Amino acid sequence: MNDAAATVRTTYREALRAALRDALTRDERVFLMGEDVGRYGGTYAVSKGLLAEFGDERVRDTPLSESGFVGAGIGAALNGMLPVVEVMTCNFSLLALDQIVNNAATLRHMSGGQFSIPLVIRMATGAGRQLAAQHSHSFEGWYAHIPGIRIVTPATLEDARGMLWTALMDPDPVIMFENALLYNLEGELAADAGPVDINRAVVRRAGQDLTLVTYGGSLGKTLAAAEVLAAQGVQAEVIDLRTLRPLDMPTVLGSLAKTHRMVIVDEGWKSGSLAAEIMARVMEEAFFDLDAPVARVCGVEVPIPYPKHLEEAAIPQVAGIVATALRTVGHHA
Amino acid sequence: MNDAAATVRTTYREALRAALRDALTRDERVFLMGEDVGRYGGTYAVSKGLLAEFGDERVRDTPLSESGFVGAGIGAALNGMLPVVEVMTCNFSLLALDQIVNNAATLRHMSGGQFSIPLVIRMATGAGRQLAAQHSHSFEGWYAHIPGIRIVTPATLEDARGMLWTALMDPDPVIMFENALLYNLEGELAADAGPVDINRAVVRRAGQDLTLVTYGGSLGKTLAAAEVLAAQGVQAEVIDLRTLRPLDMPTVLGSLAKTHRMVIVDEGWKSGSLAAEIMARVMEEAFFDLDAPVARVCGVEVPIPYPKHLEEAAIPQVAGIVATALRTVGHHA
Amino acid sequence: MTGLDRSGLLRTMLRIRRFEEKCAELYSAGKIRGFLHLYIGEEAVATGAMRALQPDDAVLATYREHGHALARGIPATALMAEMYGKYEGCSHGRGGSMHIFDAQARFYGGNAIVGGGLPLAAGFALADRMMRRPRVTACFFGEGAVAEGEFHEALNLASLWQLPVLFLCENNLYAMGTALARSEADTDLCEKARSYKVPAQAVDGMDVEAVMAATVRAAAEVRAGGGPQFLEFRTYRFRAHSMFDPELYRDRQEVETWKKRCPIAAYTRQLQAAGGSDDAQLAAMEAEVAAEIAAAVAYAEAGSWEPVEFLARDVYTPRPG
Amino acid sequence: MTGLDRSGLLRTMLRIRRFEEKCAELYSAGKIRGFLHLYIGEEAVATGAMRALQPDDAVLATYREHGHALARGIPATALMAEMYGKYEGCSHGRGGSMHIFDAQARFYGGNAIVGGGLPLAAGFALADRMMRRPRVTACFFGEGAVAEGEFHEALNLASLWQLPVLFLCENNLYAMGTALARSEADTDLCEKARSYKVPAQAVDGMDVEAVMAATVRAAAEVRAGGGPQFLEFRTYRFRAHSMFDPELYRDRQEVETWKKRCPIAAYTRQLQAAGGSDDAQLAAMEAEVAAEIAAAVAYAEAGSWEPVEFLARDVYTPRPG
Ligand SMILES: Cc1ncc(C[n+]2csc(CCOP(=O)(O)OP(=O)(O)O)c2C)c(N)n1
Ligand SMILES: Cc1ncc(C[n+]2csc(CCOP(=O)(O)OP(=O)(O)O)c2C)c(N)n1
Ligand SMILES: [Mg+2]
Ligand SMILES: [Mg+2]
Repeated sequence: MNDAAATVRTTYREALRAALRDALTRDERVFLMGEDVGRYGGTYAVSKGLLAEFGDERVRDTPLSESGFVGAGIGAALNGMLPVVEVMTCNFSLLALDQIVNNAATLRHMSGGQFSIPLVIRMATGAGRQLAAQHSHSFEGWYAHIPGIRIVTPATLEDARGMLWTALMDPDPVIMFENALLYNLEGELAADAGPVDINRAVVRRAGQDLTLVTYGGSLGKTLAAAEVLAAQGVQAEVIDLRTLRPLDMPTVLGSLAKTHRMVIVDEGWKSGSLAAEIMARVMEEAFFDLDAPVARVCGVEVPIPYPKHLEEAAIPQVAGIVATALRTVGHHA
Repeated sequence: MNDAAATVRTTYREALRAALRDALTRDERVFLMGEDVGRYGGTYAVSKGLLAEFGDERVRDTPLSESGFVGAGIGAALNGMLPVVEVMTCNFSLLALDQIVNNAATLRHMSGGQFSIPLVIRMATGAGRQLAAQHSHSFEGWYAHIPGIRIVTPATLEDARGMLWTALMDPDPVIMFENALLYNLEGELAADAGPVDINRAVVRRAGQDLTLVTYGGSLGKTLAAAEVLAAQGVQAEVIDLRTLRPLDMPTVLGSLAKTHRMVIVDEGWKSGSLAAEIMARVMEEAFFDLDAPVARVCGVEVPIPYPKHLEEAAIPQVAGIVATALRTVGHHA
Repeated sequence: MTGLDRSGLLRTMLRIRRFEEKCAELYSAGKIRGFLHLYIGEEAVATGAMRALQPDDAVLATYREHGHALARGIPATALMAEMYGKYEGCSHGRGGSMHIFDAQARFYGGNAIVGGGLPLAAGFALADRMMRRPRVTACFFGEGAVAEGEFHEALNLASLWQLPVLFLCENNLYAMGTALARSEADTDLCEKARSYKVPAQAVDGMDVEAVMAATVRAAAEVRAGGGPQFLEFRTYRFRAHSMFDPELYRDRQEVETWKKRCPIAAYTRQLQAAGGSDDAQLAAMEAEVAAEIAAAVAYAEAGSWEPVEFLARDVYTPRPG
Repeated sequence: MTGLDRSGLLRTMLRIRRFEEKCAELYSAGKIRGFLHLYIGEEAVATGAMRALQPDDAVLATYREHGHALARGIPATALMAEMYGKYEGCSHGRGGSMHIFDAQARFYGGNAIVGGGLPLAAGFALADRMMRRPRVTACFFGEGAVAEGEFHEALNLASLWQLPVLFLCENNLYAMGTALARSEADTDLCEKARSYKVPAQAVDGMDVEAVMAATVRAAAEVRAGGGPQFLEFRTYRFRAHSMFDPELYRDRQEVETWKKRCPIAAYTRQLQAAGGSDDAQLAAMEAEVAAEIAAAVAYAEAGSWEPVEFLARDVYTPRPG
């Protein structure tokens, strides 16, 4: 009975939990560690129930010590484990950045290639829940500047279910950014869903008039914008980057070679954004493919404010994506 | 006797020290705080002698607690002081990043504009002294992603002498990145040199064939490359950005409007570099001015290695700048 | 404690309690959004401690700071408007529940990074010390923050430099779902402070007069130039950590036991027993507080939304020219 | 301590001393570049402490780690090649003086971030504990690191989870130019460890046998599952912090007084007095050590430079396919 069409209804949160359960079951070297992952059930309830299932050695509540327990994750990975470290939100991860940059990302190269650090760090990212300036930022694009780590951003149920194991099998540190608005995303997932490739970007919608490049929490909005555009006769191709470091430029440029126009949607602050990097790569590698300048729809450069209307205005929305896309297809070089 | 030509021979280090002395003298709210700024005389000897001159209240050695004393600087600025906080190198500043991003950069906006934080943080940056992977990185471009702070990068004696006071008079947090290779830079400085504007980029060399954009430790190499290019008949205009956030795009684009070609030289790692941001801005604001794609010469994406030949290979050098510039002027759109 | 304003203490605790009960209601109604951390059960701490402070002292608190804001004198109107995110809020609505600021009250947050206020507090005190101002900086934080490196760095700095900081630890036994014993190898928090040579005292945080007495004493020592002091207030939050918390990590029984020690009920009984207040007075106080809260809600409801065009204001300070 | 290999202890200290004296020379000659932090004066600590470890224990150290590397058994040849930045170095030359690594010796740095190795050490020990391996993780750090938040977080984690870490604090009284009393409100470092319930002992770091005895005892307790231990070794660096340090912050007199307690001279006298070694034996040892160092220099000189095309290797682990 290999029914490829058999699916189950699930959520992004449950898919992440299934991935954690799967990893904890598959390999005794795997353990989950972080603030309130155990008794509380995880701030975003991702790990709910896992403590009861796997015990408090392997589902390990930590003190509030981001630098301490992230560093301990690095040490444990160096010493043979496959740790999954949860940092509640990427905002708090700044407290652990020294360990991430100066140790996790650096030890392998600096030691002449003697060590691998098969560590996965998971963190929530993004705005949209009115949590204001110290809980809402999007640092995944910023982290993508650092050599020695890999950045993944699951945006679908498949990726929420499948990226963790692949990331754990990756010999180097992988940081997984989970957009907090996605946790409640609901849909159908193949009953036999399992690990997925994390090397390639994926075309989530085909089109020939322009390429919309995005990832993570903005994928849904970008797909919605593509529908609005379609109603106006513009067929957008939507690319989900999935991995922000290293970037899969062949997929991005392949689409551009077809559409000649591109808009990038990125919740991070505009200056120095991941969107800027993609624009730079296009400039370097595909300048003569362009029929119009690449445009970007990014986060406004402000700490995210609390009120709904200001928060919405601070990050990419469907209307802004559509307007920018229309301006871009209106251009003729 | 207002002799505008009167100059003194000095170094970048001495110019910084003169600026500190000047600030400490001018305003009793100014104080200098950091690891070994006092008795040791500063890791890079910038503050040598100031302890004897101003006493240990105002030239304050701190324990090794980057997050603690940077946070204390923020608090002191909120409470009426004008602190100058020295973090030995930007590599160590990652330990204080939570305080910088979540407090210094954020408190004003998040409180509805009730507070200003007139804090200056100084840090050494850059490679070139064979200090290897945990002491050699260039994070100024990366910091420039953060709204709420200003980033300045003195590259000349005038700026070393003049930026500090202007930065202290700025009501918001300013981070000053001092490229460690510049400390010994020697030259003539106007005897009456004082505060300088920090709002504008400056054309350090005029030319019409292409624009070279750079800042900080790469300015000297870029000017040297311009000389090599001139010998080959290519007149490069060299722009020193001086302030990385906010960017003075009018000056950059003004030059591009004349030369139509641009190369950016930036010691930071290439992906997600400041160079990428400038390329994105050019794409957005001056795409049709370009006769060739903007190119960049950046740091190779590796932790900086110890041996001289590898370290040199890891960061921009004159030959690479020249080669990229020649490729860029060879291009015709 | 002669001349002690007992009814004032009771009133402040009651204002906090009723304000937050209303907030919980408004949260269910969707008027308040984001995270809402209630202080219910812990009112004696902010109420008693704040009495030791002068107007030009500075206060730093956490994301669980409505009580501190009210006790410090931020009007319930501006506070409630902030909870709504209205422009008339004390942070112009930008901060919300976790980011209460008020320059006039010298109330500097409202910090949602656990431990994030501790280094700031050392800096506030450093400024006062350098300027020879006899001021105190009061820094409130939960026992969970003690595990953060920032706690250690701030206590060491403050003690090393003899800075006028009052470290006020609200030990409510849990950091979200993590019991103190699961977060600290040594659960004696005063010992930890003493390892930085900071004088430390544990205080019954359910007894408003005990809180006040200890804080008055400690603040006087700090103000006199004796360096920092550490107080641990043993208290308990009666409600969930935030509105999302299913409270899987503690027994209902434990909660019920602590609720019997409700600081407001206890203090009311105490005042009644001492003949200091009768039922009519209490009813009048309840009515006044209810009116204040109702006015605050009305003020918030009537408030405006910050124009979206203002979004990028105040990232930087406007400068002349 | 019957069967104690006294001459081995002396030899290791001597190897470290002569190796570093040669490094200082090579630094002046421009063969070694960057920062060079000498351990001269502190040899008894690494020498004595390392004797308590087994081959499958892990060692983490700082940027002042040549002594630890030699005592742990990294060959002088590979170490000297690393000092030169040659491909034959133990980190293929990429790390240099501050970043000595050797997977086979289970020597994990060589960390140039003060305090940066402390959380790693907790993680190493966590892995061993979870895997029920009776191993010890030895983490060396200077007294300056005690002020960093990471110290606090790592000690708390290790104690809370009863992890098999040996915290080995090298108290040489200065962190660059900052004397301990200017960096710690409480200069009793053992007290600080005890505030995390970590058993702590101060040891004369100039006495190699005392260091060894204390570490053997502590390591045995750690290995037996007793949780972490903290040892403070009181020692002194005879040389400047690094080759750039003008030493403005301490008296020559103080340095001279400590030099009289040179661990190598003292131990030599002790062995001679006990009749354990005579002049001829000592001369032979010196000659052997000199030969070893000369061979190391020759090896480094003969070494090659990593091809520049390899620059971007090892940022990521090569993967199949
Ligand atoms: C640095 C950081 N880590 C984690 C969090 C998430 N978080 C918010 S409140 C909290 C518990 C704090 O407990 P405690 O300090 O005891 O204060 P309480 O909530 O009990 O008043 C946690 C873990 C945070 N806000 N900041
Ligand atoms: C996080 C960090 N801050 C500052 C420095 C600069 N620095 C290098 S060594 C040192 C002194 C450390 O002193 P200690 O821990 O006592 O070790 P010692 O050098 O005495 O062996 C300092 C401040 C650094 N490397 N890392
Ligand atoms: Mg608590
Ligand atoms: Mg020391």
